[in-house]
Amino acid sequence: MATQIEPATQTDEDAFRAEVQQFLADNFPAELKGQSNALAGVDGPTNETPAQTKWREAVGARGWGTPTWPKEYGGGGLTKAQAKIIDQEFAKAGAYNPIGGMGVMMFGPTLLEYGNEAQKQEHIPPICRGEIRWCQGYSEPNAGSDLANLQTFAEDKGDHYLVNGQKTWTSGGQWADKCFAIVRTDKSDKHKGISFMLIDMDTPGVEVRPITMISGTSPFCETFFTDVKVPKENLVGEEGQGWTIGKRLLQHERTNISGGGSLARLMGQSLGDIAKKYQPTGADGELADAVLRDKIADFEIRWNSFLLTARRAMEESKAAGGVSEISSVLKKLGTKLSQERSELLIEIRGLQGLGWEGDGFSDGELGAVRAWLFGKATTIYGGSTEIQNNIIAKRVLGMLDHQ
Amino acid sequence: MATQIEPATQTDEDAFRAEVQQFLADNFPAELKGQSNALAGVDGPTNETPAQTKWREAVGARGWGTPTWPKEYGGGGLTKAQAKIIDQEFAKAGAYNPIGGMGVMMFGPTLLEYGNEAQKQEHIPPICRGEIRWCQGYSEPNAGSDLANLQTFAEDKGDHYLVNGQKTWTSGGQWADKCFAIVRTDKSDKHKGISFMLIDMDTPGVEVRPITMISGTSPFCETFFTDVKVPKENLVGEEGQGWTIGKRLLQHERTNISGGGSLARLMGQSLGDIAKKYQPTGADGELADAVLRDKIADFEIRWNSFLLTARRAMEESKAAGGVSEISSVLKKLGTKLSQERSELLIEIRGLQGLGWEGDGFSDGELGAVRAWLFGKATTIYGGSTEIQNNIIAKRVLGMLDHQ
Amino acid sequence: MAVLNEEQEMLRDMAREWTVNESPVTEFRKVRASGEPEAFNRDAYATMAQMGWAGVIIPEEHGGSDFGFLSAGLVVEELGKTLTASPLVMNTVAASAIVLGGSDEQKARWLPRLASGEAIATLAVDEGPSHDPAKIETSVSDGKLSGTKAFVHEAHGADLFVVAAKDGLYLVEKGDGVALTTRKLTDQRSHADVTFDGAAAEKLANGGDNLLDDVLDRARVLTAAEMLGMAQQVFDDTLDYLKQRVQFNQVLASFQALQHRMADLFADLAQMRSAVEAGLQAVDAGFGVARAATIAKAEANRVMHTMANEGIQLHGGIGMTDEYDVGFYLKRARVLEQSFGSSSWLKDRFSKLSGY
Amino acid sequence: MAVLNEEQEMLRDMAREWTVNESPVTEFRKVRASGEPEAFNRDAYATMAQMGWAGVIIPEEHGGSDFGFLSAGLVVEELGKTLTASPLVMNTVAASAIVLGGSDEQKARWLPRLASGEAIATLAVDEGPSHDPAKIETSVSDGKLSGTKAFVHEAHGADLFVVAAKDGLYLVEKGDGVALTTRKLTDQRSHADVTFDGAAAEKLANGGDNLLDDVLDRARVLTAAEMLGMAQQVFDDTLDYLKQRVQFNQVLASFQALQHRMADLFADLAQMRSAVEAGLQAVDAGFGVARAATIAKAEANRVMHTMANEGIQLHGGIGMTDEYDVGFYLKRARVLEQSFGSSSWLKDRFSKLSGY
Repeated sequence: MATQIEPATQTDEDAFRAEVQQFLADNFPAELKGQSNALAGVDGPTNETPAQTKWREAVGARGWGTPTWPKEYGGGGLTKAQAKIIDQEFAKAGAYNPIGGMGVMMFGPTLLEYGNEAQKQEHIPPICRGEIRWCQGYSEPNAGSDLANLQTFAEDKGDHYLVNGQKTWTSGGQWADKCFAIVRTDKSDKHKGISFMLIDMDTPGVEVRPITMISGTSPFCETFFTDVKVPKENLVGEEGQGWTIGKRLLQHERTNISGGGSLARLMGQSLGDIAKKYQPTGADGELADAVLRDKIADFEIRWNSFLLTARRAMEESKAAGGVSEISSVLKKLGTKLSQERSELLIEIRGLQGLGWEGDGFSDGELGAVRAWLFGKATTIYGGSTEIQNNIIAKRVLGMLDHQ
Repeated sequence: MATQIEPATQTDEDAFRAEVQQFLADNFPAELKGQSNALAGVDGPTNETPAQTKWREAVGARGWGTPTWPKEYGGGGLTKAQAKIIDQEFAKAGAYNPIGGMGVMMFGPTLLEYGNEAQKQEHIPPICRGEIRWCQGYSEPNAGSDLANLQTFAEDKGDHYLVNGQKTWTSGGQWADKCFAIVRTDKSDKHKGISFMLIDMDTPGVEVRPITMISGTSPFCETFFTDVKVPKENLVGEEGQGWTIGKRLLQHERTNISGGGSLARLMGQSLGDIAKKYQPTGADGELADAVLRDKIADFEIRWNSFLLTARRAMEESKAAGGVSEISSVLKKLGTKLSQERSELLIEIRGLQGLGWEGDGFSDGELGAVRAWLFGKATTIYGGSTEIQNNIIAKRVLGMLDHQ
Repeated sequence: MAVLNEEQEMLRDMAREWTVNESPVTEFRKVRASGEPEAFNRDAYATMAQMGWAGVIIPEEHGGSDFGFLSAGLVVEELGKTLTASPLVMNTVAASAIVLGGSDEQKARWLPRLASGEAIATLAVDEGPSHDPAKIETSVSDGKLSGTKAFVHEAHGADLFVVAAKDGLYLVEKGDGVALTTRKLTDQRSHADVTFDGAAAEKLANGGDNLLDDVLDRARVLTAAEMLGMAQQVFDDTLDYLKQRVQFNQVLASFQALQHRMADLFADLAQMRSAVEAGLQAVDAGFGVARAATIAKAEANRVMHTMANEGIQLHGGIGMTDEYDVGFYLKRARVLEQSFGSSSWLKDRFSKLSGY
Repeated sequence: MAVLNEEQEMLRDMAREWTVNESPVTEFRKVRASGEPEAFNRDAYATMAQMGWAGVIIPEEHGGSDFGFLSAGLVVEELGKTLTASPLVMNTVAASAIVLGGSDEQKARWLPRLASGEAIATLAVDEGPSHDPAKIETSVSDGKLSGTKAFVHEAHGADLFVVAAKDGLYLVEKGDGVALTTRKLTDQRSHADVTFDGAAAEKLANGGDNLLDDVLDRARVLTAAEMLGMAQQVFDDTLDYLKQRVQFNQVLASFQALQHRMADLFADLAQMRSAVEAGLQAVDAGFGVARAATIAKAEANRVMHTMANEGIQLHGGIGMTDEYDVGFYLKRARVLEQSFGSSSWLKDRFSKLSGY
């Protein structure tokens, strides 16, 4: 029986941990310690240094940036327990995961589920190696929360589709190599007329125009398609299955936005500790402003119970299998709490917490301001809070439609 | 020209003030100082003491309980400025206005506007003398916020109507002499089939059953009408005009619930002063619990700006004439704030603020608990907050219906 | 819902079945109508004890099942749903004090009787109307305890009081030197000011310096569990009502403004459940108890407060009547909110525990 | 809207016409694009002064119209609606300090120039990033003032600083001993840390012990008036947007959940307007100023905070773009919220004024 067990699980935990440590010692450039790189997020271009390239290639070659994805497509083929060990050891060494972006967070898992063999062979390995950047072609000027209203049309031309229309909020569109998009292939049915397809961003007729946000950054684009030829083999699933596939992908997005991706990053930073750097403290080291202290505790308690809720959802969905129905609740709560946190930071710092630029502000202070402003989007994109409320009321609570 | 001026305004303010003072000296029994009596509210029976009777009759004879109502129907025929003087002088003397109840607050003003001469002659004087108690026959088990859905039917029998049906939330129904009711006279039109009529509570076929509330009190009844004969002359306005008249009356109700009636009573009592009796104070007499102090200030600031809003609405509506469109805003804000105040009182008093009965609690503490519980109704009756929100959105802001 | 083991699932199912069938809110109405100050049904409590619920956190050697606090919380949550009036929560908390701090003799003497329901115990800490364990004046000299405890829960039915004095926790039996003054609160349950006037007292000498805090944390998580059941029930009842009640020719559940409020409440309830279950689990794990219990009770206070108010408002007029149950939840909710830590007290403690 | 007299109505109408036609938000965009640290259009300010707006609270004998603060607030509200960048608020506040506390010579020297727009003044009080007039270290000896003031509004354009020192308010002209360090905030307006190093200072010797408080209260009500205009505009723009934007085949305005949120905002805005107008009127009446100004700014903070957030949220994605105006209101709102009293500071003051 033992020979039936997957190779990865033959190594016991300690041995695997040692393997990871050795890998880090061999491959992680010391100069990158404590850094991260932009491919993991959606904003900013990647101008890799040689060390960064080396590190990305090393991790990509092992598939360890996507540790639980199948080995046959370039993933790590590892168990969740092993993936956790990689996380832990990378964190200890101050090493970042250089393989990220929308390909890893959203598109990859969806393609693994719905793509055909040829598509998986073609698209998954470059994601695992961090060579390709994907962007999302969902929203349109008149199809935001109401995605089913999308108008971008893909006309059947025999061996290819001819795509015309406009997308907006294309994350990182100006830096992306490829775009996963939902488009209309049939104008007669709102939902069943939608298909999911993959579009090369350098195809003639694709144009992007970055959008400046209130935070001053431009992580999104408007994307225009004019007679763009998309080969038939770039259709994922069947024609008309785009709504189903597209929604599935959104569940992955929601889980990420709600904090799945950023929980670990935020957990360590207590607002109370930050406040103590800006505000006077009393004899026992407590914040002298009792009202502010109460507000911070109020927030931190709710934040903790949100983290507990995220953990509980994970445990329950593990038991039940698949993405939890509670993802709407987590998205709604997590984004609201993150926004509250940003507002509290301003209250703690006063005008020092509202700096736009200049030497008078630390990088952390300026970053917090940009994050405060950009964070206003988290309750809008990935299904606005209003949409999540509709989903909770109708699908989870069984309240009828208001029509 | 001077001879054309109304008698009341011939007296200048000081003279009138002196007249009121003299009246008080002559008529107000010292033993009633600081008391009030139940007819002014909607809850509880009136078992008048001889002194209370004497005082009611004295005020009623002058029409000073309804000072601005026309003299010909038993009102005071006074100006608003004079009415204010009465208020002030009564308050100074610790004297209550013994003329109150739903007749004064809601029914009287409406009848003065829509009633015919005979109806006004019959019904207004007893209200001015505080002799008759009115109750409201509006809500039904299936017509609460959706009043137009009412089913109580008044069948035309020539010289009278035959009324059958059930009303609920009849305020003080068990103590009332008469009821102003909206009933259906035409089943074919939801709104135009409604009429406004007056029903004697001692007519055969009228039965009341008090409803016990969560506060332990029973200020409301279910009222059952079984083949109740109502003379035709008790119809107010035209048949089918009941919706218009009934809504008008609700505007008076709303203004009263929102605080028009109780503003003066509440204004003097600062939560901060109450808190200082229950909570430790610091060196400067300030509340030692800075968080509670902040909460109280937060409430008191919003309460003050509500009072300012009520005053502004009055000034503006005086300029514009008639009941202000902002009455929905005042109702919504005033009721919410009163509820918040009750909750804050509990927080200030701890378990001492949650007493149900017993010597361990002062009358003030017990009264506050009952008021807290009963006060939950203020955002439900008189048009719930949800209904007010609909009114504001649709009528004031011009947002379309969701159908 | 936390992932449960088989024993826990059985226990919860049994509790659910019993409360729904044998102890619906009509049973609480009977208790209220009886007007007895102890305010619970002795027969029902005997049955509960027979089912083992009084001994869930008591070691097997002393007649309990030692299932732990998560298990006790499951039972208490179900009792909370139907507002079952019983001294179970307080008895469990008082028993935990003996488990943590009692001598072998004290354990042997009391725990079997508390587990079997033969005797009932409660906890007496606060001396004013707001929770404040730092302000205790009660003192003991020569084995005689004197002081007055305010608003002691389940005082009337108690045979044994676990009493906080300046220098620790003491066991005091009812009887000489123990006098009760009933304090009837909105929840119509048993509360009394208890005056100890030189009452015979035995110290709980083990359990260390943090014994009082440890016991209070157990009171917090179990109270939070009761509130969780109450909040869940108010939510479920309200949702049912909205799905049935028709206004303007539509069921209320179809109005988007109400849908979004229910979505808010649902999210709040999810947070409350996570916090409460984590509090109970922390007690069982013996790790991070103070912090987890503080979060549990704070979230219970916050969510139950809103849930009770929204429950009334969304029920409309009928929710205001004594005939409907929702008002009872409101009236119990505020009493529990003020017990063993108001929100403001809990936030102060959380700040201290977090070092700011 | 308060009941206005004819002069006030004319003033408001004129301000409304000018801002809508001559100073829409595109004008603020130009100011921002220019990158000048003083961050306002000198020509526009000259026009405003010509229209008499810089002298609304200045006595007629010194070149003003003496219309009072309610009138000044009407103008400032209109300027707030279109985010018109100008030193008008700060100049008015600084002028009020001279009106209240200046000698005849000081008045004669400065007020006509401030009223005509020939010179610009501002107020420098706080020495840290949060408003706290009780913490002033700046001191004067031998007519030389030294100290550093933080985040002084409209510092770059100011010819004259009204500076709070330990023992009172002083006039300091720009020039020797006055150095600015630009502090660029989210609102892209003029803010600077101003260091006074032995700068020549003249005391405002009249006005009594409460001069600083009196002047700050004027800053509070005028800032609140600016916020009122901003909140009104965000509300109006959001309502317009909801009435136009179609989703799920319906205009957004038809969704009940959004209708109820707009009803909440409308009620909030009504409260804010009442509080702000009462604050301005109290200054004119000279009665209950401290209390009314505290309420005005506290309500302005509260409502503007929510209005800005809801404005963005209800605009959806486009509200997040620099191309739309609503983000500018958010970025200005927080700066004003933190200036001349955060909500927490104002509530503390209100408690003190109320004796608890």
